Amino acid sequence: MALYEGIALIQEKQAVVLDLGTDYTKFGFTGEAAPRCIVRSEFWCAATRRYRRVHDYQTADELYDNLVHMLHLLYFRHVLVNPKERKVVVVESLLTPTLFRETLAKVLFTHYEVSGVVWADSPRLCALTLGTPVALIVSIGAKEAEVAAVVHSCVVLHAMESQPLGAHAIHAELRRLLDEDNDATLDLPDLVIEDIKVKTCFVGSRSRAQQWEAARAARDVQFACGERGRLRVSGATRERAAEVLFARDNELASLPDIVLQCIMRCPIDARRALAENVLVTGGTASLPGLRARLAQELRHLVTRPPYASRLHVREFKFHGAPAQDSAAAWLGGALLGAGEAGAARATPRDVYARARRLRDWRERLMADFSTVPEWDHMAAVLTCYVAYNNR
Amino acid sequence: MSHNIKILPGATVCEDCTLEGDITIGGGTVIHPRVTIIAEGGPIIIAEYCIIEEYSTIIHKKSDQQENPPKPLFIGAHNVFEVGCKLESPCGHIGESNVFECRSYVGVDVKIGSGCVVGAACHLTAPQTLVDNTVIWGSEHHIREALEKQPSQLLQLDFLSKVMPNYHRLRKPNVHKRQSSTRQSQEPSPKP
Amino acid sequence: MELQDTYYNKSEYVETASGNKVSRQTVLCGSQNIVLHGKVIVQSDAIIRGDLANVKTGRFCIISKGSVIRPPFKKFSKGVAFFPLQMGDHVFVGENTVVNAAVVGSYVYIGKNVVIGRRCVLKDCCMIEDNSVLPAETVVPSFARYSGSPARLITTLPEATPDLMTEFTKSYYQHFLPTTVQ
Amino acid sequence: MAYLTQPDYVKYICSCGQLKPITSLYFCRHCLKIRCGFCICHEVDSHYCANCLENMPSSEARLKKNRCSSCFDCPSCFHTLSTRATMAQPRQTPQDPAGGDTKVESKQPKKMYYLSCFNCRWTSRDVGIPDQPVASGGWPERTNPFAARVNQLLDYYKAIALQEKQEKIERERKKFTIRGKYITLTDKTGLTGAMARNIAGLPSSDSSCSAIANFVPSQASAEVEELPEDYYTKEVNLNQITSMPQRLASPEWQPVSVSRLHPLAKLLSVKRSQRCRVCDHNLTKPEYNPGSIKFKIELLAYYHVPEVKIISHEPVKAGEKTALLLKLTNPTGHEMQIKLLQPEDLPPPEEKEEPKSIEKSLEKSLNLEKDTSSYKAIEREPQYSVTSRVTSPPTALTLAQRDDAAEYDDDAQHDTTE
Repeated sequence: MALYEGIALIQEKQAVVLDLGTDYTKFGFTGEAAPRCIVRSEFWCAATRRYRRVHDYQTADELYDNLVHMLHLLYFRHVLVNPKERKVVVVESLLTPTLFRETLAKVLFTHYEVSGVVWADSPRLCALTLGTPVALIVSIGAKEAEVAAVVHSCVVLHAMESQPLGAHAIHAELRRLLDEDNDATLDLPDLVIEDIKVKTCFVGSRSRAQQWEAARAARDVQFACGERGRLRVSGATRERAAEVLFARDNELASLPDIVLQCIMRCPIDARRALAENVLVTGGTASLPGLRARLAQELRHLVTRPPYASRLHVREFKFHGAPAQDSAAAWLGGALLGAGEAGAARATPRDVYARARRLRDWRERLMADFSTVPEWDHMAAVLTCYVAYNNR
Repeated sequence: MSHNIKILPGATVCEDCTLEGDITIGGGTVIHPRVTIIAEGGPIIIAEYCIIEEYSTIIHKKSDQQENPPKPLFIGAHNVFEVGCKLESPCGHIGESNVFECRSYVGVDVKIGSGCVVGAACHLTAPQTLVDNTVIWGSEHHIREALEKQPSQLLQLDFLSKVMPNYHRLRKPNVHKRQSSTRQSQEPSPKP
Repeated sequence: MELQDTYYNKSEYVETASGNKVSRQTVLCGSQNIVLHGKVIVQSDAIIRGDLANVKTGRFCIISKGSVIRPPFKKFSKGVAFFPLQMGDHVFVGENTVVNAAVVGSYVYIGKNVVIGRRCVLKDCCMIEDNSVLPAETVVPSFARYSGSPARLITTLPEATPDLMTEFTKSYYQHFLPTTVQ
Repeated sequence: MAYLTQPDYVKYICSCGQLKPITSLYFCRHCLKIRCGFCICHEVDSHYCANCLENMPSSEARLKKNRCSSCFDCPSCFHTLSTRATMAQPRQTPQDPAGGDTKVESKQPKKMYYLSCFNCRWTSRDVGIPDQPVASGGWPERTNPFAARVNQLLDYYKAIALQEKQEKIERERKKFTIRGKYITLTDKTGLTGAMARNIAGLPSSDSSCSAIANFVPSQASAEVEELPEDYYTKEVNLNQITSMPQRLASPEWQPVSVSRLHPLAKLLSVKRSQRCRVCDHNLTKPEYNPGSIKFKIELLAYYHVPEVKIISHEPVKAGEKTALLLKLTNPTGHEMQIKLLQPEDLPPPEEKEEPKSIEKSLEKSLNLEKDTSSYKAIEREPQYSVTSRVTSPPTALTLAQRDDAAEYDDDAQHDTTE
């Protein structure tokens, strides 16, 4: 009986993997090494005659419509498959609003009539791309930086940290600095800001940031900007735009701080392993010099209060995921969905049709673990090879 | 407005054009119908083997800080002005082998090197200098540097200069020797 | 909304036996190489370059003011050849638009201030929005709606586009009337 | 065409509650209901390349990752690349030993091809791709730098899943062994496991074991690549750095430097057919030929539902009556009776339908088939704000059928309200 099930699953068509980010959407097939497309999460809205962002919504109905349009674009313009025939692996943050999840489920199941959906959280998927039992995932996305510890395929939920330190924070800072550089309120569109960031900005080393007045400033750049003419992007701006991620105040809410706090909240026996298995991912992680700076900051801050006394970790080691920074979580989804295990974990359509809602991880947490098949399975996959590794 | 239009032998200039002021048109250049060239701020010199297509406008604008005698607007050889493009310049120098694509606009304070392409419908208004082999395209004015120079249009010129006399009334060349070196001394043209 | 009547000065336009209405203020170069297949309107200051190569339009085409229809050239190793330009039925070309295409299919709507690059192929039933730029050698597939500079596919057209275009060009022709009292 | 160039003035209520212009509505002949793009099911009908307009069978399209084999997009501006020919004097390559007879041919200049963009003037030579002797393809392909590692990971996780499954089978079999003797017999020979694997077409356990055994988890390193010291002082050449769209156009590589841009094989397009979700009949089905604009099935509302156009209207003033001139057109070949109603007089959606469809859905969901009840969820109340009231003529209007004989059917009825 079980065997025939297996055959059916193997012969099933490749599932699709959807990572619907705030700025960019990654979409492709399971079992492939990279997404088929990385496109902006926006679609052409005929009524307003402009591109509309999926994440701009007021009501659930609006979000429903946005998602329908976006997925139509993805299925019929980029990936060119019938939605009905395939299962979907949804890569989501653990902090995705319930409204968003529920609406996405509704769109997938009722509008696109997909046969099943696997809901997978990005930290564990990122860990899958490494294959290590313990990993500390620092994912810097568009809106937020999230730090999550994955220990033997479980996210240490109470240790999870998140701060609004993503691309949007850098954009806001860059916007401010550019206005200063050019002595004008430029009010540049987001895309131009992003372009300036991508082409000119970088993260300087810690020593430069410390005595930043003394350091020789980086070169200015004259950025040609369409009909606006040329903008001056000073060397200071290039270097300091991303400094917001590392700016410390009393709340200890900078990027290195939340990494350390996450480690600190984890079980004591996992801390050292976590620090030695850091994976920095997310689109913003591709900013030149960011990884190096984060490493320097971590090594420095851990020797300072409040961490020095409570965190006896001195060494930090970093992984490189076998994917581009922005697609690491997606790749995890592609790996997960490729095995038959992934397909087996899918919420089938008929189950959804009956219950009309999804289980949230908070519920799962309350529930007895063994009764939740999804959770159980994931744990099994990893414990199994942890056992092997310990052999 | 003094009309002093010099057409060198080998140039093909349609009659259905508006040419005003002191204009020199080099040999081998083809000017299609409905072209407007106005030299109000000083002479315009168009070198050899240029193509100026329909509805193109080249104006040598008058400006306040004009030198006396006014400097000519010199347009190098092998430039292509495609349909509906507009070039306004008080003075200056346009290099060689540039392409001004359809409906492009080059404003007053733009200096253009050689081998550049101003993309279709690009409006260059801000003061800037285009270095050699710059390509500008799109509504966002993307810029890149081309590896190679723009290919010359000699073959097209050849064809046009053969075909156009069959269909159009042309202005006759009125200068029979090359004298572009002496022409600087001609009377200043600005009208009061 | 229904189209409003457009009036023209009767003395300005020539109406041919096949119902073409051509302004006298146009530049039709090499008119022996230009074929307008009937009920075509060519408005003032339009240029059709029949001298470079043949230009053929279908029925019910509208070529608006200031537009330039210009056969494209292609370079070969031995010389340059201008290609004939073919246009299908029920094509609308907006004001101040430059058409350098090789083929324009039927039921095509080209907005105003558009640049259609050399040797583009516009298949039947497509739409280029106002102020777009189509770079040379673009192929616009059927039912595509292009916009921007450079123009990109933004959305698709409804399936009934052939009928909509037919109705539009026909009613444009019907509403293109000479001024009665002067 | 006014529908495409003007805002939608007249909107129809679709059976799902959406307000749409008539051009984006369909009419299901089997349900006799208006449908719209939102409440029908879209399906991929055929794949084709929008540039060369060649069809590609879907199996081939899947194999080629939905990309055309002969057309390329510019990696710099995403416009279609053109193939250009040049006459190349073959270079003297003395270091090429395996060219005995090719050298004889290479006396004459050979035609060589390269790719070039007419929009931004990018050429394949810009990034050092050698010219090709054939016009179509042969362009070097790149492999994903992470492909090998990703395959390792895939094998590893598959192996784990398999192992786990086998353990499960084993466990279950052990339960049975107590009861049956035959199974114990075969079990001793170790047949069942191998047989089962054979039947299932699964790889033998050895290979899955080796996949697990040979797997090396990712190694973390303490060293992080730092920016080179001259990074700060170096002049930035913006023309050499790629933009975000340029990077994301090739998700596998995401090149940072312009010199790493490669031609992008053109993504295919699809023709879509559309299907009514309730009765599963096709509403539109395009012809297979990519260049064709014809449809095999085309059940558009435009051909079945009276069209309403506003001819003219006066500015609306509070408390006053103004004139609104409407034009109604009957597109069908049958006479049509039309009555104008007030919004509140609209008959509510037929209640009778309701229990029937639930019954049907129950039946269907029991059969684990398509579940119509779920689709009910997306029906909405139509939303419109009413700022004025139209006084309509009380009589029913009769629209004559479409007169195909008249070239210009302009004789639709006009109706005025005051």
